Amino acid sequence: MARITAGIATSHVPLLGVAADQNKSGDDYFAPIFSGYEWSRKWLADTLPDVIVLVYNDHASAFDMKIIPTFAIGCGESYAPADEGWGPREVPDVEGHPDLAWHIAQSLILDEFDMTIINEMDVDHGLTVPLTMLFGAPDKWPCKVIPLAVNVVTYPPPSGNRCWALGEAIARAVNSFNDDLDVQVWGTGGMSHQLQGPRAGLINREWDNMFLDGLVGTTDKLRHIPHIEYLRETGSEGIEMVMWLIMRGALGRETKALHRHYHVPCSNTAIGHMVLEPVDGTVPPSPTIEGKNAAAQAMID
Amino acid sequence: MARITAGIATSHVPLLGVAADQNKSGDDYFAPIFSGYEWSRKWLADTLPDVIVLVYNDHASAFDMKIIPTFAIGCGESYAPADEGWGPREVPDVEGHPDLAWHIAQSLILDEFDMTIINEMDVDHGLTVPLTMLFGAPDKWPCKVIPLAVNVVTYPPPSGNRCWALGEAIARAVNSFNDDLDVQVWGTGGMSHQLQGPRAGLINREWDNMFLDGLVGTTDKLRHIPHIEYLRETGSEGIEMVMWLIMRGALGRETKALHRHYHVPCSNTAIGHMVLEPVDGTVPPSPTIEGKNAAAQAMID
Amino acid sequence: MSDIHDYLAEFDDIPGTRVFTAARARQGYHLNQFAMGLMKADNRERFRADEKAYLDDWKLSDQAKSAVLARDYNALLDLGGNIYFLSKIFSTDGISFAEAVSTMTDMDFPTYREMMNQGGRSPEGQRSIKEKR
Amino acid sequence: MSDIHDYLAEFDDIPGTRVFTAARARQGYHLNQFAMGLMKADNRERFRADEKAYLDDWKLSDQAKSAVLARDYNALLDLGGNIYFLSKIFSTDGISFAEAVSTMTDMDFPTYREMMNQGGRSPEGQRSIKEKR
Ligand SMILES: [Fe+3]
Ligand SMILES: [Fe+3]
Repeated sequence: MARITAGIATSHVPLLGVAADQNKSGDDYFAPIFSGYEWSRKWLADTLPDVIVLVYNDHASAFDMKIIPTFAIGCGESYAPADEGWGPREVPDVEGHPDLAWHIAQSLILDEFDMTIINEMDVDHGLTVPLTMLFGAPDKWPCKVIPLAVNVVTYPPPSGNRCWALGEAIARAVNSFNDDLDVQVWGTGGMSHQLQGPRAGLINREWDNMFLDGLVGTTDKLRHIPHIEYLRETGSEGIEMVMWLIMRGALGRETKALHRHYHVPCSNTAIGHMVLEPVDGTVPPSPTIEGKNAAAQAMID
Repeated sequence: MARITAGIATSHVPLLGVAADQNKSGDDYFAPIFSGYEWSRKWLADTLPDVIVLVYNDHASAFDMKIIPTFAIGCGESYAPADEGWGPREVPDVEGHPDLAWHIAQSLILDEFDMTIINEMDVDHGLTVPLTMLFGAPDKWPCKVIPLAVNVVTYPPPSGNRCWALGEAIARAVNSFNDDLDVQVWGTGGMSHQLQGPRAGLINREWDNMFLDGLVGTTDKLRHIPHIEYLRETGSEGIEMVMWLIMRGALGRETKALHRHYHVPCSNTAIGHMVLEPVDGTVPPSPTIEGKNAAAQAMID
Repeated sequence: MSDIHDYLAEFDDIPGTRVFTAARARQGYHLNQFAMGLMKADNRERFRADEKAYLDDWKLSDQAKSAVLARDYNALLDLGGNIYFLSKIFSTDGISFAEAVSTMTDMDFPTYREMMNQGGRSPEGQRSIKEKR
Repeated sequence: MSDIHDYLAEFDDIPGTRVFTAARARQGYHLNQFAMGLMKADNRERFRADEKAYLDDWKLSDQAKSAVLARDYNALLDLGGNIYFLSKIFSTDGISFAEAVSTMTDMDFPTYREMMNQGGRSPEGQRSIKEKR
């Protein structure tokens, strides 16, 4: 059976991809950022999962204004890095895990999540920068990746509560997969940042750290934070943090923090990074009819 | 304020489009089908809504295997008839209602429906045949249409329960729209049909009529029918009937049937058609935090 | 187990029916994308002009190509084809949905049509293989 | 009323911020689609070669065209531009996200960069116009 072994949260600032690709990660500006990932890289070398469910948002790369899915799950074989306006990053293609991805997609729909299934798309910095931060620059990414793209660009994005519940449903799906796989869930984006208008550059160190605190232990208070609070407190792009709640939801009732890193600034953004382990990975059972088929059967018989 | 004034259910067999376009609706084969829509056409002339939320499924026309949205709502200005392999039908373009469509889309996401927003697409027989059946062949469709495309092709489609709940959320959204608009919700597809394999041609008159009965009154038993029952009882394409439950959910606690029509066959399919009126249009309040913002506010203050 | 596995397992119990599950969608991916291509008039022209050459432009197995050439729709379903995608082929051929569908049954088209006119195929005995109902 | 209207109304209370709502998405549809086009190397070439001519290929108002030519990002936001779409313009120009963003504030780039190095803009007084907090 598959199992969720850990969760990782990380910002996905495009400049970090540039810094890594141009070997600048040791520069004065970048060293304090990259050094906060050293522990995680070593830890990952020992606890490498088979598959990462990588929650990120597309930044007007795979999806334009013609189609805006709230939750899109990549069920394809592989994904090429997107050309975001300066040519694609020279990083390896991302290999998918269609078996697990389709299993999760199907399970989520039975659990009444209205998923969009994607079989072909390019992936942008939202997905490739986290891989770079945690794995460096290998010839081939060391594990398979299931992209889970969340709309956090056009309002409204999904609520924090919906994201947390999606995480719980992902955990149920992973737990019911028959192959023996270690699965990590990564939540990316954030922390404080505002990339637009006269208020650009807003950083809220205190709120960001309150959010990091809230990922640990048995509390689920973060799931109830309304969008307006992210906007007021953390800048217009801080809303990306709802994606971390999918990761947190997937870890179950109680978590432990293995590693924590916070740094300001990276370009316009506060960098946050955390490695979490489930202590009690229990998630609620599916409340739906189709999701627990035995009950559905009972209704027909 | 906008309001839901009625619901219409109808099959959307492509052959009916062909028959209408070739002026064969009076033929021996088609007359018994078309005559069942006469009452509705007259009734509609007197009760023409401003907007129809038209629930249908795309039959591999706008969406191919690259992207499969569970629930996609059209927020665009207009939609052209799709070329389904024999050239586009010569019917008018469908005019959208972007104001109401975006209002519904945004409201549904706050209500934790994971909608995909569509701004540009072609619409196939699933959407244009119902317009033909109810409006004939005007130079211009007499009202605006908001397409709501449901995946019922790749398994799993959304559950009946999820569809019903989506209808309720659509009703809440319509009720909170500030302009004075009459809105109908149409559920299309079905009834019994199987278009594939040695079991093709299956028709279950008894089950179909049980389903028609279940749309009327205060019962909500239809929402609990699992997919497997549609498949066993009504053929592999009978699953389209889950889309009728979106219409039914939108009509609220109690409905009255104004008109009912059932005929076998049309091509491979049983034709069902019903006109429903809300008697008690009450729907449950939104259970979400973002969907009832006052509560969300209270949490921050 | 009480989850997607059970949900999917039941589909195998329906006589003469291939439910279009993920497994089938994956198997038939390129076949369905090929069929979808026939929505464009240009592609229909090219397909009609030289079916074999047109098929060679798509990532299809020889088996799939032969089944398309033979219009063997049951074989195409077995290869992961979905009927709404495949319908672009019979639209291109200019035959009706009912005629195309009849080729998948054990009847010829007139017999199938007559069955439909008489009320269609009865669900009796067609619901479940295991339960013989 | 306790619904989408309230939800959206609060966004107007945030100082110096345009939240990318449906209203903005609709207003800026073609502007954002134009910017998205710059993800293709060919289009970037054509845009660089003759910006005006390239802009004429898109359904843009004269106002939007002028704002693109002037790289007036606040004006582009007011016209419904979204920053992730607009970022394809500054990628094409080869300027950094931070520099482009600084042009929307009342600071020049070195001052903005220095503010970021000192911990960024404080949220104090930036949360709510009405509540002055
Ligand atoms: Fe981002
Ligand atoms: Fe249909």
